Amino acid sequence: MPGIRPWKMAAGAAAISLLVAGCGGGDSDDASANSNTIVIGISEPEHLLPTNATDDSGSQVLSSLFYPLVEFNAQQEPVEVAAASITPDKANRVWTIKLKPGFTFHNGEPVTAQNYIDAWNYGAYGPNAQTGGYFFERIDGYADLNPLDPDKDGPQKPPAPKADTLSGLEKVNDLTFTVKLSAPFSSFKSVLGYSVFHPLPKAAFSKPGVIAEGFEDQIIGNGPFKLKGKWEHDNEVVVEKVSDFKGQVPKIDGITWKIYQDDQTQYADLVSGNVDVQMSIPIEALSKASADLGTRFQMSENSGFDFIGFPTYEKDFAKPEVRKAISMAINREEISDQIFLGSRVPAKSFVSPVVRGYRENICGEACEYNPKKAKDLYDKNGGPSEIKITYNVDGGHKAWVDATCNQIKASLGVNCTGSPEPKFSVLQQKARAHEPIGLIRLGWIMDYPLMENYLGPLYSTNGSSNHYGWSNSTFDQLIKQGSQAHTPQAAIKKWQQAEDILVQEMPVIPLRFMQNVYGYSEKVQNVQMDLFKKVDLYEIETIA
Amino acid sequence: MTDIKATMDALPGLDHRAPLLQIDDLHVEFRTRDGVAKAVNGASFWLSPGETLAILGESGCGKSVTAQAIMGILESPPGHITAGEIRYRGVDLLKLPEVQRRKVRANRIAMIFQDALSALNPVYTVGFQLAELFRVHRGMSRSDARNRAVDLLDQVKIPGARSRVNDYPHQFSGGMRQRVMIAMALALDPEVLIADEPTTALDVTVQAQIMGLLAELQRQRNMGLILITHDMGVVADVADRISVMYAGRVVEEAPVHDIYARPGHPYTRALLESIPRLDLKGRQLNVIRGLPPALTDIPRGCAFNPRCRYAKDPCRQDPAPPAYAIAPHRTARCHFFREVLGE
Amino acid sequence: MSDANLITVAEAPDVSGRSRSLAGDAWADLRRNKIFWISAVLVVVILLMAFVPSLFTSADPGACALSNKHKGPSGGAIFGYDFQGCDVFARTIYGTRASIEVGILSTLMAGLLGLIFGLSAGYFGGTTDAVLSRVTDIMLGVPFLLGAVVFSGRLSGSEDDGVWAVTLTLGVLTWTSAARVMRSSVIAVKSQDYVAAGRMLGASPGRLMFRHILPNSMASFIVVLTILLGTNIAAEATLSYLGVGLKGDAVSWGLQIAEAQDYARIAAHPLIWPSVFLAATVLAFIMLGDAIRDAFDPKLR
Amino acid sequence: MFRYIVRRLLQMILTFFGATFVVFALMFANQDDPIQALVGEKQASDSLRAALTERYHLDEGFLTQYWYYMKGLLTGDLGKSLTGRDISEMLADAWPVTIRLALLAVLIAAAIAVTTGVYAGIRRGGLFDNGTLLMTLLLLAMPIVVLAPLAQLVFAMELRWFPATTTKDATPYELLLPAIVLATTVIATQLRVTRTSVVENLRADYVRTARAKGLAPRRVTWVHVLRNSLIPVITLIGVDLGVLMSGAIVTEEVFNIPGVGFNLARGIRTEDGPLVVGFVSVLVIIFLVVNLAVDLLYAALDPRIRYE
Repeated sequence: MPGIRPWKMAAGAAAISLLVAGCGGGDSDDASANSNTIVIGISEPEHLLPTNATDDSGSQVLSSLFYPLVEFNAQQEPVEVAAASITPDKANRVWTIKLKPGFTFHNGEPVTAQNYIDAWNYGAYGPNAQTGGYFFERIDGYADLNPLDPDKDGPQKPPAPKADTLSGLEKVNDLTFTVKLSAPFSSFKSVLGYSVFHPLPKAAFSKPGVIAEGFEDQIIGNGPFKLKGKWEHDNEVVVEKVSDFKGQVPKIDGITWKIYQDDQTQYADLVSGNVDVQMSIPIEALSKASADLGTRFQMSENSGFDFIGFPTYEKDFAKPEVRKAISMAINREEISDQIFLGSRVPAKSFVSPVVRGYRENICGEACEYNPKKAKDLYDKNGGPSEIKITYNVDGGHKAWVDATCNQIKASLGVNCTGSPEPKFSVLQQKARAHEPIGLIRLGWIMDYPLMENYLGPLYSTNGSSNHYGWSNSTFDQLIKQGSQAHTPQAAIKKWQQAEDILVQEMPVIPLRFMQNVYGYSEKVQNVQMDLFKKVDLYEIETIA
Repeated sequence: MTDIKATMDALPGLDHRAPLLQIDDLHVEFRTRDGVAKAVNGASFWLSPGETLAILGESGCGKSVTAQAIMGILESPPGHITAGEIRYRGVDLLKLPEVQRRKVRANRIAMIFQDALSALNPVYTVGFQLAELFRVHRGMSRSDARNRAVDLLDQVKIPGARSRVNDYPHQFSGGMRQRVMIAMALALDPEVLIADEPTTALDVTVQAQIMGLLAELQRQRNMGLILITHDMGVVADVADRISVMYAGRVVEEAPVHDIYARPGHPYTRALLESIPRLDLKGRQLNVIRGLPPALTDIPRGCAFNPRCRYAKDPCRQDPAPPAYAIAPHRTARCHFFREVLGE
Repeated sequence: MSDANLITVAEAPDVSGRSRSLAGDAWADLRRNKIFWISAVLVVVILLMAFVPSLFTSADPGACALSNKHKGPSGGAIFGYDFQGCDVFARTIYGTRASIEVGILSTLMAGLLGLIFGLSAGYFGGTTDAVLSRVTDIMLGVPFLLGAVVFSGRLSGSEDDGVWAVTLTLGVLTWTSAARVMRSSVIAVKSQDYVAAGRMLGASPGRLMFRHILPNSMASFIVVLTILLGTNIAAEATLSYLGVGLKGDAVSWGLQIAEAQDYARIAAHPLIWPSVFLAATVLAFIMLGDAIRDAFDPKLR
Repeated sequence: MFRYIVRRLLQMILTFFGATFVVFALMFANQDDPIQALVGEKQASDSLRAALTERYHLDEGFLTQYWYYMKGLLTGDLGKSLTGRDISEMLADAWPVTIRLALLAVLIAAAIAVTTGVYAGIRRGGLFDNGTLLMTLLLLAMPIVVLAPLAQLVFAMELRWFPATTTKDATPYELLLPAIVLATTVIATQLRVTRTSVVENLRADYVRTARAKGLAPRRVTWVHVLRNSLIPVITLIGVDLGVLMSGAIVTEEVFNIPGVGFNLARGIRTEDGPLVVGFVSVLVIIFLVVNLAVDLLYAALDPRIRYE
């Protein structure tokens, strides 16, 4: 072989591979360039099967593909949409749901009561491991589908479920079914607004109780838009208008849900006009957002709530006075202004302003910034000399935790450090194991617009997100009484009494209420976002 | 080939009647962080066609530097030619632009290096390295150049040249490698061949073969050969004339037989006396006292004076001794050459 | 050649006539090298900043007030304030220590591991080489992120600032490149004549390895290590970005840079200053490494 | 040669199992609560926990889990990720764009590093040499978490030379900016090694010979010196190719490229063992094949090396 050849061969091979690489990429279709369709940025949905899609992105995409039973009006009261009527019996225990006639799935199947029953049974059945399964827990028979693990995380496996369908669901006729709850609940209609309660067509099931292979990637709904092609994972989900939709008809012809991995990246595309709506603009971009977007940069309220939980099981934080003192050491307004640039609102209550029954500034003095009083109270009650706030780094909490710590340091003269954990699950696990991780950064977004959806999961003894171990039997009692009250008004009374206990006890420090911070391109108008962080797909329109 | 030689004659000032190669008062110094090392301090000699001139001296006396200066491959920096002339057929090579200088190399003046293994590029076949000359200088096609390479290997008597042309340097034995070097040097029919210690790295029998080959090829082509060596045995056999260098100067220049019979410089004398001889077997060998001087610090006057048994006051004073013409075609730079010759 | 006088004139090896030791030579060389002095002074200043930060600033790096957010330079804070309203100059000075500790220690660790693996693999060859090279391959196959998350997560105690965890993590994850370079240099050097000569003279394997092979294999190795020093100081920032870096109220250039990067469009100064210090440090160490290598490498003289 | 390749392939199999074992062990060690990671910040219900634990053998010991995985792997079944997607399908989605990105980055890096490295080596100690040293150091000192967003900010958002983001169907032009960013992470080392190697080779005797042959300096450098100097650089480039494929995590995230790095990062974040091990397995195979290719190329570049 002549001396020079191998090297030339190598160079040639490299050049060829580059050429091949060059041929690999095609241009993305430019169909949306001047048509009546828009691009909305989302994250990769975890799932698109309604009972498994509990993340923001998944339920946002579902809102285009499905038509819900109820939606909420400006007063956060549920209003029938796909349902003709939803009526309880006297005891608020058996609810009768009548569907509007004439609706079909995208594959032409008519929407019937059975479609709801099948979908809900599938979602509630424990072995199907649907992340939204817990929404069905109020329905009679849920316990039989989800036997409890007798020894929690121990070696014993939970017994097999006794049933595979919810005994509380009963079909009356093709357009009517009843839901029997295991306990009376006057506000059940509000719960039905969540995306897990969407129906599934017969085509979804390969046999009863089994979802067909590949259905999720080509999901079929009953909504104003249908899937165009397949769900292209990590890339996009394209939907187009259903031609003869019976319900409210959107003004746009289609949506490309473009999947982003990072908010800052998405913002770069929003500014460059590659995406029409960004639903959450990252705080790092906020100070330039007005300049970049002008009036196309908007905020509106949503249900998010930031707070810090105390490890009330630790002696250092056992006294409510110490907890109040720390709360008073924090200047909420300054953090809202400087860190969040006004995109979050100081919180001085324990439930979000978006739910009925919210009372402004219920927390009173304990949530007012008063460093002098805070220090007196703190010193008098022997607060610890070291405070640690643990947070998960994957959620972008470092900036405000550090700022909060700096304020506590300055106000109380104690040392305060922010302690990062890589993931929320680690933080949660350490909290549950009562490891000494100090104060815990927490947050909550409601599933349905009721006070109870904050008070129950966050503060009651067995609350699913009570990670900090506070327990008060009077409080638990009041929550239960509220849920079983005959009217929503009566329920709110009880729940407000419960909130009063929180004010005295301060098991957590309310910090901020979140807002939708969104922006849109020059191509669209009438962009509105609701409490569930979703874009209103019926109002949005393109500018011709 | 002749037509190419003809275009080469376009060298400005080329005069076929002028001496083949003439070096005049060449000065080379190395400017390093440790100071200026004066490697060559006024070397002068000439070379005629068909003649073999041996340049003799210890390591560091400036032989190789002189050779590299003639070739124009002195590493610069740190090497600088500060004065002197190198005339090839009347053309001062030092004044030529680099592009023309490059055409002189290998075409008119070629060089053989001491260690053929490191002097050949390890990652190319010898065929490639030979053919490269024809391709670059003659613009030959790949296959023509290769055929010429095979011819050359044949000429230097490498067995199985046609297959060995595709071998890499490390696949040859030491002697064969040196033959490849010779082939490379002769490829473009140069008129001057500089061989820098061509046989030092080889064992004795191979040395003789290589020297024989060189002599044979020189005769065939009527080349001028400059043989750089510190081996007086080699010199005696093949050289016509000898230039002895010490500390960057030619201290004695003479036809080979004269020098062996009657050295005219104490250094030459000392070199000869340090050779063990059969007829003097049993006597103590005369070794030269001391070490050659540091080139950064050459003694005043005659550079050899600290080691010289003839040295007297004038030897320690500047200027250095001039080249005394002690016989026709014979010079020595020693104030006391008569005493030296007389002994 | 009738009289066969083939014995040659005695060769004198040392042209210059000096006869100092290698270290002496190197020092003589370094003393005259401007680059050496510049980088050495820089390194000394950096080390002073790392271990006696109070020499440079009297400000408290932990005293931050949001009201100063992104303010420009003023009286005490000559570099201005960062996003949290902290004094950028004070934080940059105090950040030196963690950055330098992480950088130097992790590079030393990677260097040591690389040296042991590379030298043994290259020197012994055969099965040893195969086994060690396979181990290196396996290590290279582990994604940096996974290794970082796992090692840092497991190594860090909950109380300390995480310097040791970060150091060990970076050391364990970065030695492979040093090992590979060392191995190939050793293989190249091993076949050189002087090693064969040493072996024939009966030098022990240890002597061969450390007196003959190692010094002659160091050039590329040192280059890789000096670069590693720079990347490791910077990698600390990446680990912090992933949430497995330094913890608590630790101050480091990496943390500063990672944090300021988000606001580069609004205020560049909190990003620029620690970056300048980081670049200057890396530059100083690389120049110092180059100068020392050049001084000790006889081939370059 | 043939025997050498066979032996290397056998060693590759061992390495492959070693690497998957190590990664599996690391994932196992890192597993806190994958189910919670899947659910997010709300509490996972008991029945969900039980069902997922059963489905993914999460309550089994490490060796049992590894055995299940290997069994699947050997029958060509890479399994499903914890989110229920087929891992083989995810691999098919993610690999092409990452391979194109990494190749482009390596080519950019090698082209720049070799040309600049050679010139810096020739003009050792000169302005060009020191200038490139300074430039590479500045790049070196910039963590990729800073460099990638800054590049996007400056070149995409402000100057608009490149698109700010791309997709998995990106054209080479769209991949150019991320590839350049990625290349900067390896350019410094490649350049320095090239430079050192060139400096050493320029002193070699064969360079003197080449000059004595009357060759132009350009030919001496690019034909004689370069090929000798490339030998250590090629090894480095081979390693870098592997590093770039797994190391593109930040770059892929910033430029929205749903490739291997992104999937790996997500898998690690969500403690998705099967996903991570699946991706790493392929990564290791590619890495080993590239290494073998590099070693063979090594022999082609340096005839003194013979494999048997």
